[in-house]
Amino acid sequence: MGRVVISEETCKGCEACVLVCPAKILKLSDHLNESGYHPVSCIDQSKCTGCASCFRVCPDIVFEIYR
Amino acid sequence: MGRVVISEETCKGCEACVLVCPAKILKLSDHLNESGYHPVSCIDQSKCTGCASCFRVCPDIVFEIYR
Amino acid sequence: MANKVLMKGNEAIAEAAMIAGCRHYFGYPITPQSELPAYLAKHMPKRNGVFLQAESEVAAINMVYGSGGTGVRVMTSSSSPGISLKQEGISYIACAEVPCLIVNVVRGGPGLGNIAPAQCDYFQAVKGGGHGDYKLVVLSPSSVQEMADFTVLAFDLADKYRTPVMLLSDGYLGQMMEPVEMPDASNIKKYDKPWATTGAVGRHQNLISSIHLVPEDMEKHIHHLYEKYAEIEKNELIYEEYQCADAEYVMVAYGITARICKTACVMAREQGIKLGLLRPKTLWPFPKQPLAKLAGSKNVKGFIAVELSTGQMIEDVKLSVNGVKPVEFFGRTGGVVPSPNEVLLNVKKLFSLK
Amino acid sequence: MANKVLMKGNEAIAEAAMIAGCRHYFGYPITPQSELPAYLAKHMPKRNGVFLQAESEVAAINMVYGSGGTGVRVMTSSSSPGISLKQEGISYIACAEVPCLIVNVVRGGPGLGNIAPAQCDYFQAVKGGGHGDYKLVVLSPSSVQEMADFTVLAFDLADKYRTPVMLLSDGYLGQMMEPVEMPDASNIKKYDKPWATTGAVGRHQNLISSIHLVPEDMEKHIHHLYEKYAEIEKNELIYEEYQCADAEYVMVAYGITARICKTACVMAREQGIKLGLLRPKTLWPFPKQPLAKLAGSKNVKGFIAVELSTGQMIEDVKLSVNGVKPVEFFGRTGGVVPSPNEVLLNVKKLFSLK
Amino acid sequence: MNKNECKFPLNLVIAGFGGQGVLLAGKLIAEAGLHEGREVSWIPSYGPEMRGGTANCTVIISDSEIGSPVVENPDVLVIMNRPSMDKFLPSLKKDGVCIYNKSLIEGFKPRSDVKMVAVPASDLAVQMGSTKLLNMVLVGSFMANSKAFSEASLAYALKKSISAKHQDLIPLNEKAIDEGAKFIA
Amino acid sequence: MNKNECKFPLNLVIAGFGGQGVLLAGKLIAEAGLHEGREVSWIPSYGPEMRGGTANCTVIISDSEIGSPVVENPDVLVIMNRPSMDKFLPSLKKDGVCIYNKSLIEGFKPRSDVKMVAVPASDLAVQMGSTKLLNMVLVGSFMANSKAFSEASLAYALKKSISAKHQDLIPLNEKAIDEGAKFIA
Amino acid sequence: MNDKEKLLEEVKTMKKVASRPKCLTDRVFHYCPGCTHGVVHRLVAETIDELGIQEKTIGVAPVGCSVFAYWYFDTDFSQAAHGRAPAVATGIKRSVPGSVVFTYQGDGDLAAIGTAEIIHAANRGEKITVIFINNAIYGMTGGQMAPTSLINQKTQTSPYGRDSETMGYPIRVSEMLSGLEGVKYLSRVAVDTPANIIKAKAAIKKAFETQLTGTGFSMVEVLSICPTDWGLNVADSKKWLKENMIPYYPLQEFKAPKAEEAKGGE
Amino acid sequence: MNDKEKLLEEVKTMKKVASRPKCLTDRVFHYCPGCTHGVVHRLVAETIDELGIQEKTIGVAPVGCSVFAYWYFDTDFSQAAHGRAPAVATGIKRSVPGSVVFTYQGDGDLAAIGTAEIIHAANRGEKITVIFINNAIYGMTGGQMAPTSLINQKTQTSPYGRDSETMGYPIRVSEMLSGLEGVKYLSRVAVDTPANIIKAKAAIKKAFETQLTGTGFSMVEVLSICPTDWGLNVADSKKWLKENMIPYYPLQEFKAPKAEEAKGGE
Ligand SMILES: Cc1ncc(C[n+]2csc(CCOP(=O)(O)OP(=O)(O)O)c2C)c(N)n1
Ligand SMILES: Cc1ncc(C[n+]2csc(CCOP(=O)(O)OP(=O)(O)O)c2C)c(N)n1
Ligand code: SF4
Ligand code: SF4
Ligand code: SF4
Ligand code: SF4
Ligand code: SF4
Ligand code: SF4
Ligand SMILES: [Mg+2]
Ligand SMILES: [Mg+2]
Repeated sequence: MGRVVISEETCKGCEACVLVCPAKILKLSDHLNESGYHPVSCIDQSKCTGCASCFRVCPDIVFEIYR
Repeated sequence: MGRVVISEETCKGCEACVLVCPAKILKLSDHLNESGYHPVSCIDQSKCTGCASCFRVCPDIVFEIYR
Repeated sequence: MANKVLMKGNEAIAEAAMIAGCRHYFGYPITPQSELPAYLAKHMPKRNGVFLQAESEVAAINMVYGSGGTGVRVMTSSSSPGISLKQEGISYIACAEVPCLIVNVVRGGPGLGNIAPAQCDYFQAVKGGGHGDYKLVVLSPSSVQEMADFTVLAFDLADKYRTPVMLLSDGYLGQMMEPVEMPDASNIKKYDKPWATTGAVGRHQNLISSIHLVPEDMEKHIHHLYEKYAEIEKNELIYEEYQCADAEYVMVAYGITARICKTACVMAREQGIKLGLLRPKTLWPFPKQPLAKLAGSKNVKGFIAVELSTGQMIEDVKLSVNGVKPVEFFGRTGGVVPSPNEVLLNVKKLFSLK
Repeated sequence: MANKVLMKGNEAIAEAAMIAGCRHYFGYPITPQSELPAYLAKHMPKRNGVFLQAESEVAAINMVYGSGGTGVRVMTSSSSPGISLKQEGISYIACAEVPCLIVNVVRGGPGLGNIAPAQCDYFQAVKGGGHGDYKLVVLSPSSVQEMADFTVLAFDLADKYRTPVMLLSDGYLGQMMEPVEMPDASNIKKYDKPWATTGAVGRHQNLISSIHLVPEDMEKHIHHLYEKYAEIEKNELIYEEYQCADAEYVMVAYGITARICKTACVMAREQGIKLGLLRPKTLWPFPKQPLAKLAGSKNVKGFIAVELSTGQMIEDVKLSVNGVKPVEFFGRTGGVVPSPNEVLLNVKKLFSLK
Repeated sequence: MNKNECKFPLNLVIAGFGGQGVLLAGKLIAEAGLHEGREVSWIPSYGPEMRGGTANCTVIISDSEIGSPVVENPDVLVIMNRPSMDKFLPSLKKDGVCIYNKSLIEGFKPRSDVKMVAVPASDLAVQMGSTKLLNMVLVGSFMANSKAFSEASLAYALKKSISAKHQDLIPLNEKAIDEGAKFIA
Repeated sequence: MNKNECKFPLNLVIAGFGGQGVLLAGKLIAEAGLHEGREVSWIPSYGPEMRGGTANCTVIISDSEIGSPVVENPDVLVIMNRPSMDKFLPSLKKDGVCIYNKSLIEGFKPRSDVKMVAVPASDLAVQMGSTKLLNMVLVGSFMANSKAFSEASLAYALKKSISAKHQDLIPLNEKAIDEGAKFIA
Repeated sequence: MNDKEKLLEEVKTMKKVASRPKCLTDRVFHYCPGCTHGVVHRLVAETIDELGIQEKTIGVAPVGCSVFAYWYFDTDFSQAAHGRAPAVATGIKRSVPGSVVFTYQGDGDLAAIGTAEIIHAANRGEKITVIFINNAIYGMTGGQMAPTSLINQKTQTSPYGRDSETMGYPIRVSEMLSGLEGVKYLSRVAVDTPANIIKAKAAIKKAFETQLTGTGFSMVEVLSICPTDWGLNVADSKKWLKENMIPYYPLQEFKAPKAEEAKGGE
Repeated sequence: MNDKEKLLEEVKTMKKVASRPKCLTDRVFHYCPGCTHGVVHRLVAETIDELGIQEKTIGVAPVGCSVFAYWYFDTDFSQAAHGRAPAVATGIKRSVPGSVVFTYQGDGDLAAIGTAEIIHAANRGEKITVIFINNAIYGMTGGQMAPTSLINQKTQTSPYGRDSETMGYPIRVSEMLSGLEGVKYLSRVAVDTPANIIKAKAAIKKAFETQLTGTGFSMVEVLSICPTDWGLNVADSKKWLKENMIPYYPLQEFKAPKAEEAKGGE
């Protein structure tokens, strides 16, 4: 069981995390952040395994992972 | 059977040829050439095999070899 | 205007070089001149030319040395830090009398600095950034049209005098687009190069070299170079005077700055200030005589060197004016480019006009 | 004279550098300065210092950049072509304000040229051979004693102003032996370097850098550099006047040439010619004011720049004299060194004296 | 301006985000001007701004030789995003024209001594199928407002500036230009 | 010169083949001069000549500050081989002294306005066991002729200039100096 | 309480297993979306944290997209001229022998203009760590061919694809360096997948550890993506890396210090 | 008739089996007595003669003792800046594709300052031939340490012997280049004995032949002596080469073109 805390403002919407999340619970939001990107969001924290794959591939250290 | 023609004036007396001549017929002369070196001379052409070892090691292309 | 094409200054150089018969380019990427090699990378293969990205600027300038030594028209281009790396090679090229074109699209320096337009490599280009006694012919375009025209001129001078020529440009001239009419290929002059290292068929060795171990020989060779330079000074000076006939104050500016100054001149006249502009098109040879003449004129009360630097060309202006009239300076540096209005305000301030 | 030692100029620099506390040397072999690294290779290990032969001059100057950035006293040395290769690095060092000593034992150029004494790298040293707006402090010794003394001075100025200093010497000064009294180690001043990259213990990052991407920031930094340079010009100019008090003709010469000119002065006086000599010890800052003052004096009828080049320093002489009196030139180049008699003959010819 | 004839030289600054097609818009305008026999110059911002995600360019169309290609106080602004509005509006000449992308720019302080022309450019673009058409919409608005060149010249410029393999997009671009122009008319 | 006192400044050029110890000879003389509290300078030929197999150096010993270390017309020449004689004799000052290695130098045209001092230096050296002592012989002759410094000063210089591991050669060198001096006396 | 607040409440009782390394500043990376420079920065920063060497680390930034690396690492830093980082690092390490010095260099910087500097620093066995970002392109200057660009790769200066006949071959730097005796740790990794990133981290840590033992030179070559200049999105970039780069630049540990070689810490 | 005249009469009826190559000028080499630069010059000259390429050969001289190589070869020549001969040769060959271009470089020139140039010329597969004289020293400048100087070798700049800890290791250039794909012929030879000289000649000839086939880069590393700066006589120099250099720099043919790779003459 895990949780991801997402720092929306630093996300650049590159989708690297979306591609690797085994639980498929990450997707880009429709809204823009201040830098003009669609930030990622977690659509179902309860499915998060805390595997930290998202954290690993994220170039902008947007995630904090809890287990 | 061989013969070596030596161009005394270009010899620098380094003895490289003396060291390799299998017939041991090369030695430095006592006199100096114009550049101030003791040039090599062949003390017994009749023993020359024409092997060209002297020619090969001579850095100054002092020899011509005949067979 | 049918034959005018809108293009970037960097591209105009590249196209003009090919028209001038240049089929050999050696360079290393650097901003803000990247469009130049990019253009050649695309077009050289189509024209059976050689575009080679070297491993460094040092390698590039030495490839130019080798290539130019064979008699082909060859060029390289870079921007400030890259040109610094080429200084040893440039000194060799000047000494060995290898004709070639070196383009410097100057950016803000010293150090890594930035990529904004600047004119802070004037000393390096004109006084000799490399070691020893030598000169480069230095051409200073101030429009995209001149980027093309001076490229052709540069190749011609290089061959005519067997000497390296530098095109001293800046980030804005490299990046801006203007309509340009490409020079006519049929006007390109060809030069015999019996000295070139092309293989000694039916003759003895040709040698490209810059070593003269015996000082007296070296001095003789340097005197030969300087006689050539004297010829160039006599024959090849080009410059433009703008509203100088009745000018009381004369700005001296080159490249992009000269255009800003031109607009400042127009604005000054509107305010009743008799401001003129002398624009050197050749930075070496420098328009000494024309400036001395202006200095001697009754109208002229003073000069202002306007540069994108802390003041480099001003020394040549002062050497030309030789104390006859005051020479002032206005400049911005580090990549900052002043507006015409800012120039005019400063001219007025320097000479206490209102 | 018990504490005077007969040594070569190159060795005197090396020994004085160690006395000044320099324990880091990075360089690449080149004639005619080889005795300098050879001496340090021998002595640095004994004094726990670092002598490192780099793979090239380019690497060497960048090692100096890294090393000087940590706050240690560091130096490099080379001769003309090698100094050309260092131009990018020098520009970085000046911009990033890294204190260090760069020795140029000038030889005949351009190109590979030869290894005889010359002064043809003046422009490169004084105007800026690298790109961008910067200055080097340039010291010009003219004896083996001064090779030592100016080395110590160079390290002091470098640290005091956080700026690179060049010692501009020549083949003769490097190769000749004279008695020299080594500077006293106890007089060496030490400077705090809170900016140095030594590891951020109990503080945030220190940064050695030359990039300022925003033009306005870059300009600000350049202005900071030039304020420093203005300070140096105000405080650190040194020069020598020899028989100038009543001189009608003043030679301006530096380095080995100044000594030849001194003898020419003596010979001139014997012939009733009032010849004097102004010798800049700092080439940058240049003795503008002193020259201007001499130019203003009633006695003085003219100046002669005497150089081992085709004429480079003469421009600074002219800029100083500013047209008030004539400035002539006599020089030999390519490694040729004139005798005092030859100098005197030419002075007489230039001013039609007999 | 909104009059029948354009007064030259016309100094224009176009500014917006990096991806909004600022530089291409400027190039089209310059090409169109050139096609009518005028002197033109186009100078881009490059360097730090581009990395920062914003871009701008300066275009001059003139009847005579162009001096400074650098302009301190433009006659016309074409503004595509909010940061650019804040940066450039103060520089606009008194009585100048500011054409801007109303869809993305809100809550700024307009000037009363210039003419503010609000075009819902992004919205119009999206309606036409792609937010990327936004620059074309504004070029159309600029043309209609300034009358610096004819529609035909712009069409010519468009054909010239679009690479061979994208020529099929020309009709769509032309439509966007039309929409932008219509909005002014 | 051949008088009781040496007149300073004394300008000396020593020249010969590369292996003849030209530079060391000059260094000894400079050291000896320095030991007597005089100003001295030593300047070698370097560069093309050295590669060509010849070498020379200029030594000045003076009572006051030395200006030019480069000398056009020396007061004294010490010449070790024939090519150097041809090269340097013409430069010798009128009334100057030319000390030369008679063993190797023959058939040149002497000058009548200078003093020619012939020393069979190579022969003397070979007699003492090594042709390498030739430079010491000539240094001795120079000392005796010029009286530029005392024997003791030269001995001091010798000790200083010879590296630690060759100090055992000092007596032989001193002997060669003596021979050279005796030849003059 | 909104979702975010709820989440923050919830995680209070949980263990934080991954977060921003301590030695990184708060500054948002200037790199393009998806660019793996950011990933490698994090791995280096984690290593510095884990080894507890922040106060003695001195970084050397190159000229390349990572020219501003010093914005992110809160350690002393020197910004080097293009290609010269190994020389600058040598100068630093020789002057502050107790420090930990690393360079961070792109493939243009290290494998083109800086060829001599990297080879000789490696050959001298300089006690520094080099992080070598091989993205097969010149990122910063807008996508010119790098010495590591693959055959047929289209770039600004190889618009028809890299042709070995005129432009030579993609250069395998690690293979070339692996024969040098001064090199004590050398590895090639990739940062395309979580698994590879874990391996990359391990390699980077070993490289720094090698430096700490004082035995010699260490380097990690990191195969990276440049979506911007490759003209691909992140997914396609990673695919391209996997399908084209890894086959040509096989991932492997070329050299690692044997246990007995370590000289012990400093 | 004196002895010499008799000899000359005698040999008139004999076959001249070895003599000065035709493409060498009459000028006496400026090298020190015993220096093997002369031997290698002869081998290159013989190769040019035998291949009949004098009229299309363009040599590139380095900065080093062989800076005046052009005094001796009666072919076109370019004198390059220190280390840059491969770049100069690239410029020439790309401009006169039908020519045969060779560089002649010392170990300071090629393995120190010119590291980047040699590696990238090799990697590009430039169709040039490099003669690399490895004499483990900087000859021309009076005996400083070269990158190829051996451990413990005393030189002007390693007066206490080369110490790997501070000065790094003798660099094996051929081994380093052998992995590059552009390299088509590569061999290390020595010129200490008649037998080795025969092998050296064969290697040099193969290198030029490789160039003539137009397939890529060719180089021969020649282990040579420098009696002057080694401070040894010729006999001891050769002994030192054999006993110290060859073990560290083993003689071998690293690469030779396979028959099918040749593209045929030009
Ligand atoms: C001497 C010099 N030459 C060229 C440049 C221009 N330049 C800046 S970065 C760069 C290459 C960047 O590519 P790389 O090293 O691969 O790093 P990346 O941007 O891909 O991370 C170049 C050529 C420069 N700044 N200085
Ligand atoms: C840029 C530059 N740096 C240094 C030198 C000085 N230099 C001349 S030759 C040489 C090295 C010669 O050694 P090597 O290449 O091994 O050739 P060798 O003389 O041994 O044949 C050096 C350092 C120079 N001429 N130019
Ligand atoms: S920790 Fe794993 S499961 Fe949770 S969001 Fe990240 S990748 Fe998905
Ligand atoms: S990987 Fe990071 S930057 Fe990219 S979309 Fe996911 S959270 Fe955002
Ligand atoms: S050819 Fe052979 S035998 Fe005759 S002299 Fe030469 S080495 Fe001796
Ligand atoms: S090898 Fe040649 S130069 Fe040496 S001694 Fe023999 S003949 Fe003379
Ligand atoms: S250009 Fe490429 S390497 Fe540079 S930041 Fe963007 S994606 Fe990364
Ligand atoms: S110094 Fe050495 S390499 Fe140079 S010529 Fe003399 S022996 Fe040969
Ligand atoms: Mg890259
Ligand atoms: Mg060597």
